[in-house]
Amino acid sequence: MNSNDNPGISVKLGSIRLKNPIVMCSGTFSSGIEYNNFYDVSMLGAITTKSFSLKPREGNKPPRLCETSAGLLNSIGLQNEGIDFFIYEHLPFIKRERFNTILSMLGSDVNEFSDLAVKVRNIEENLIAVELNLSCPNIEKGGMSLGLIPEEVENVTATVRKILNIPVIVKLSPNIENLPEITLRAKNGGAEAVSLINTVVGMAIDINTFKPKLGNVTGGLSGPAIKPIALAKIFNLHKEKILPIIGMGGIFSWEDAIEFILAGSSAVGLGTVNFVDLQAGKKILDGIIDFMNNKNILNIGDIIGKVKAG
Amino acid sequence: MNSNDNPGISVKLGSIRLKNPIVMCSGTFSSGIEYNNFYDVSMLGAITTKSFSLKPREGNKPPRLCETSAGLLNSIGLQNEGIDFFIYEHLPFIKRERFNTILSMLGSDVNEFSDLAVKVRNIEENLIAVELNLSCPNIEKGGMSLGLIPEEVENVTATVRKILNIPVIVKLSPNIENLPEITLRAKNGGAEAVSLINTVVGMAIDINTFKPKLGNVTGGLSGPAIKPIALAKIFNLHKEKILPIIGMGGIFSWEDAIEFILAGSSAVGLGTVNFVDLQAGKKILDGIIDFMNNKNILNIGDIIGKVKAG
Amino acid sequence: MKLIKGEIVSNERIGNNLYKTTIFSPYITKNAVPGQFINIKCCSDNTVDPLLRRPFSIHDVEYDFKVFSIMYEVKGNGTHFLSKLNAADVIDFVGPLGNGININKIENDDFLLIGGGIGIAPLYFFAKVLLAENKNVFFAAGFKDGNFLLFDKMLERLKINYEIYSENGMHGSKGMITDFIKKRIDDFKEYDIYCCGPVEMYKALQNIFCLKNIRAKALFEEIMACGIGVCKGCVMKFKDNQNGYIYKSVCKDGPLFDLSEAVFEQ
Amino acid sequence: MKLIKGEIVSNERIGNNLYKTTIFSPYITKNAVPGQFINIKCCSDNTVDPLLRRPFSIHDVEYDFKVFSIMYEVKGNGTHFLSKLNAADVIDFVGPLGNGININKIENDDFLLIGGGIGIAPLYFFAKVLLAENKNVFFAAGFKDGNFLLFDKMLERLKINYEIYSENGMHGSKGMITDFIKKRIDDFKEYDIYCCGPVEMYKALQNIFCLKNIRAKALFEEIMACGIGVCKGCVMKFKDNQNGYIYKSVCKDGPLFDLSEAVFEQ
Ligand SMILES: Cc1cc2nc3c(=O)[nH]c(=O)nc-3n(C[C@H](O)[C@H](O)[C@H](O)COP(=O)(O)OP(=O)(O)OC[C@H]3O[C@@H](n4cnc5c(N)ncnc54)[C@H](O)[C@@H]3O)c2cc1C
Ligand SMILES: Cc1cc2nc3c(=O)[nH]c(=O)nc-3n(C[C@H](O)[C@H](O)[C@H](O)COP(=O)(O)OP(=O)(O)OC[C@H]3O[C@@H](n4cnc5c(N)ncnc54)[C@H](O)[C@@H]3O)c2cc1C
Ligand SMILES: Cc1cc2nc3c(=O)[nH]c(=O)nc-3n(C[C@H](O)[C@H](O)[C@H](O)COP(=O)(O)O)c2cc1C
Ligand SMILES: Cc1cc2nc3c(=O)[nH]c(=O)nc-3n(C[C@H](O)[C@H](O)[C@H](O)COP(=O)(O)O)c2cc1C
Ligand code: FES
Ligand code: FES
Repeated sequence: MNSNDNPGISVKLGSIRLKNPIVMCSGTFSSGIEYNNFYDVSMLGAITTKSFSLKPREGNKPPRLCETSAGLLNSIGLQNEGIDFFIYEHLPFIKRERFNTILSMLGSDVNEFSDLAVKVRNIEENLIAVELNLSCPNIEKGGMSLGLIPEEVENVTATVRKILNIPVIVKLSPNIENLPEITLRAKNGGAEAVSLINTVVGMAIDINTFKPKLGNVTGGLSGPAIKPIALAKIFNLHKEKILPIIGMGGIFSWEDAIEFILAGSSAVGLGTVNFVDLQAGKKILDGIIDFMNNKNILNIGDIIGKVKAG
Repeated sequence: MNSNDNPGISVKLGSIRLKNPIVMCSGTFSSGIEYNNFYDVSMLGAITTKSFSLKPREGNKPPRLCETSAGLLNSIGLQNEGIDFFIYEHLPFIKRERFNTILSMLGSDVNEFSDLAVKVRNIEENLIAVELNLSCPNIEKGGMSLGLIPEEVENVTATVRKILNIPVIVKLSPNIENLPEITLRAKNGGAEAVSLINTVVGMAIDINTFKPKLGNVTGGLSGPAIKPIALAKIFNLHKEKILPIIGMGGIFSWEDAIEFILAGSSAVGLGTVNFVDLQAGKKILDGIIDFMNNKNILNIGDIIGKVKAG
Repeated sequence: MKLIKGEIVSNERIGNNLYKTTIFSPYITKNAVPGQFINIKCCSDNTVDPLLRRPFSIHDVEYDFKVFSIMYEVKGNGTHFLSKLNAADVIDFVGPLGNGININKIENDDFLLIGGGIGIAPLYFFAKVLLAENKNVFFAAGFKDGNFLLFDKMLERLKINYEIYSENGMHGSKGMITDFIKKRIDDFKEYDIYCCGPVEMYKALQNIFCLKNIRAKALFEEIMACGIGVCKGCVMKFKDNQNGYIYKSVCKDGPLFDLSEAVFEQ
Repeated sequence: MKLIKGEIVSNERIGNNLYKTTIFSPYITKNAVPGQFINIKCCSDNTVDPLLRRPFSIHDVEYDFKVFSIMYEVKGNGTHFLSKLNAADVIDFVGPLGNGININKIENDDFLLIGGGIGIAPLYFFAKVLLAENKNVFFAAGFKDGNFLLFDKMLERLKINYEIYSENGMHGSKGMITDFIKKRIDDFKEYDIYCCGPVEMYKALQNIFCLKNIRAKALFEEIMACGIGVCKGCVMKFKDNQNGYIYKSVCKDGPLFDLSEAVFEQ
């Protein structure tokens, strides 16, 4: 059952090789240090850090969370202590414990991404890849808005790609129509994979106070509620065969993870589930391995995108 | 508690006047006849019929339903017996029982909409309005695809508008980005209101058979799962002040209905809830009236769009 | 059909993951006919898991006590919820739904009921009602294993002829009930036949009956949303002279259909 | 902090919608300090309503029996689920979480605890631990009505001084506990003060303490997702010399903060 002994569970996304397809989503696992209290998180295929910007960001006005039916609305607004904090406070721990880390980068324009990349270059040997967050619905500048403009996606990706020697992943939003076009641009810019989906724009209102339940008015919806939406987006994008996909959005069980793989995900991202099941990564990995054993699937790669549709 | 005695609960959407804001969504209430077994559905503000096309449509291959976390995926594919069936089989009952009916019309192009409108003209005095379904994600031609093209929306709306003497409502999809533009086109074409949202594209996969759980592969997601998404779409569109909105998407309780009204819905559409609570229309109406009494709201119109945001 | 809040009289575990829930309802006992079902809300108020109601066949009716029962296997959250209910709890259901049989129109005297697994649940109600009309009923049932052992007693109490097969031999004879039917089919040629079971059983029976030109009726299942013919979500494909095939709603046009007309894909 | 499956020892209804659940856990009893909380999964396996865990303060610890308890009001689906659990049921929780107090660092001898409504739940644990250290503790509590009547007995068993007010006079004296504090504030000037209650109470206390330049600590609540400082969802605004204000996580930086530093908007 130890995944390290199981080559059939490793996956490749472009030049990115993960020892297993379990990836922790950005913003829901910090850098993995807290969760290491609950299981050895170095067993995970990769941990995507929360999105770090050049300077610290204070994030949005609270309240920042609101539970909806089978969903979670958040408007964190990418509060983070800045890239230097990651480098000096988190990285030593990560190196010692050998976490497989994907660093999520956030910039408000191509210049910030470029400056960030210059800093990251010094530590890139400790990272599997970087992920460019071009899809957060919770901030005004950068993030989402950059991700809407095909040229910007290509431009930002190419800029980061030139500075770094490690693979680049682009995180995409479900709130746009032209996913294939954006993915193609990411590919042209040199990205080796895309992460899909970020949260879906949503809202909730307190009927007693007439105020939005989130300080930022709207927020991003995650959790089981969005799972069918994520699957459809991934299925449709996978058909285009542009780039490998790290699929995410509402995965709560190993069964969900298999659905995402069948729909076309080369790796699966766990987000909100970590809040509910603090050992989700381990449990879902075990579940996938058991499933493969029961179904005589020797290589997880054999079932990526193998949904029988049409 | 009888809504007919309560003028404060009536709403106006352009020239459409409803005695209360409860509207049944298309496709989830048929023409109201079955539900009349469970309560007097003539009490409802309006019943939107299932979408009728010129000729009968057989709909999509089963399975057509799949439950997801707090959501329902459907790929009915607009099975219907054709407009003549409505006119000869449903209308006599509707007239006798005095249902407040909005007829949902479905065409694959402007010509079918035009032919449909010609037939509807003969019975229009029995209808409050017609609703043009330009947003079904479950069919290849017409529906959704027409609703994506701004010119087509204006063209179809104007065509139907010219033939009929009753108000026209356009039903919009959440799966597009440019809702304000489409709404403006609907207005230019002569629409007096929009219905928002239709179902969100989604998918589910059976991990034992590797087959999609819906015969049509993808389907439309409805129910509580999509409520936050619907609220955000309605809130954002209402800000533009283009046309009044019939808000729908996951309303399951009177509290939900109030949220939709605060976000900017002049009337609220009940869909999936009818399957679970067969008297939902009556209960939600009662709940809204009690809320108004408790909060001393004399006129429901006073709180439309009154969320305190920004 | 009505929306009903019915009190649970008893909830018994009668096998592994197998339950029988008995509910007080004068309306159902008065109106329900064999083949009909009820659609139950399987979660507490203000919760949405599971979101939709769950359909269950009427399994038995005790007219004297104005109670009826359902028999079910625990599969997921809905049936799990039901299995945890206690006497005096109240459940919210709609019924009776679907077509079922019209006793008054039944002319034949001999009946063969063929049940597979939990499919015996509705057929038991058929048997009881037919016997009350002094019909001759033969019950053929097939199971995987011994989980339905109690069923023999139920049939013996009805005093009818029956034959039981199970795949592993733990219950009745070892083998498939469809093989029994195939072998003995000529004895039942003049019988009215009603079946309820899994799709694989129906495919086998279609073959057997087709060769002998025998007509049979079968109870079908589909995932349902409204349960009252509104949403067109529960359709199945049936042969149709005009268009080759037609989609019919299991909840309203069925769940009882001519077995020969059902089209099973793959 | 650990992920724990703990067995319920008892689940008592102690008022209208008010419950006390006692759980066996050597780990919690050994490690928890007053002010800390646990984060409980409030639904069955494979269900998602409610989706997130629910945080509850540690209310009492009985070291001899290795059990601890939480006291809570039923508000929604999560607390409803808890209230229906029985002895021997197992719950899944994470804890102890948050900062709480560090007993070893406490130097003062006199303590004032001010609780509003369910806010008394964590303060009771404070009282018990402080008494064990031979401190002098005064408990001031305010309620809406008589729903917490049992609390007098609990305090009497601790043999400490206390004062209780209720808005409708059903419990203790009639009036607001904040008015009592205001009147008597000079008596407590040298005390260490801990408060737990609703925001309105905190606003009133901030005014009272500010005028007298008294420092107090308070336990805060925010909706939580992770409960372990990862998501930055549970932040509150606090005064900060550098930037004017700063967002701190209630789950990790708190839930115990300086009351004077909290910024309440509107
Ligand atoms: C007319 C009719 C009568 C029925 N009578 C009985 C009966 O008497 N006894 C009995 O045990 N079962 C009966 N069923 C099946 C029963 O409805 C399902 O087992 C039940 O809905 C499962 O719900 P769940 O939440 O426990 O499981 P879920 O978690 O919803 O599903 C478990 C499995 O059951 C399947 N399923 C879900 N809903 C249905 C459905 N409506 N029909 C068929 N399969 C479904 C799912 O696809 C899945 O494979 C009947 C179904 C129909 C349509
Ligand atoms: C650190 C901490 C300690 C707490 N200790 C206790 C305790 O000892 N006893 C007790 O009765 N309650 C305590 N609470 C509050 C308790 O967590 C909520 O009452 C509970 O989460 C409500 O869950 P529900 O599903 O029943 O209600 P819901 O349906 O989720 O909500 C009902 C109401 O409670 C509010 N609410 C939901 N979650 C929280 C939350 N995390 N914090 C504050 N309000 C919330 C909602 O906004 C809503 O107004 C504590 C909260 C925190 C943050
Ligand atoms: C509290 C929270 C914070 C998040 N922060 C980030 C972030 O900093 N960067 C990012 O790219 N995505 C962020 N996300 C999005 C997740 O990485 C993920 O794409 C999304 O939640 C869908 O997956 P899930 O449903 O499994 O949570 C955040 C999500 C949540 C719930
Ligand atoms: C089974 C089903 C059938 C539907 N059929 C139609 C239809 O014929 N025409 C239409 O405009 N919308 C149709 N809809 C969409 C609903 O009218 C509504 O917009 C959507 O379900 C969101 O509301 P809800 O979450 O309350 O169900 C259908 C929805 C469902 C669930
Ligand atoms: S379940 Fe809706 S038509 Fe049968
Ligand atoms: S709840 Fe996640 S940081 Fe506090």
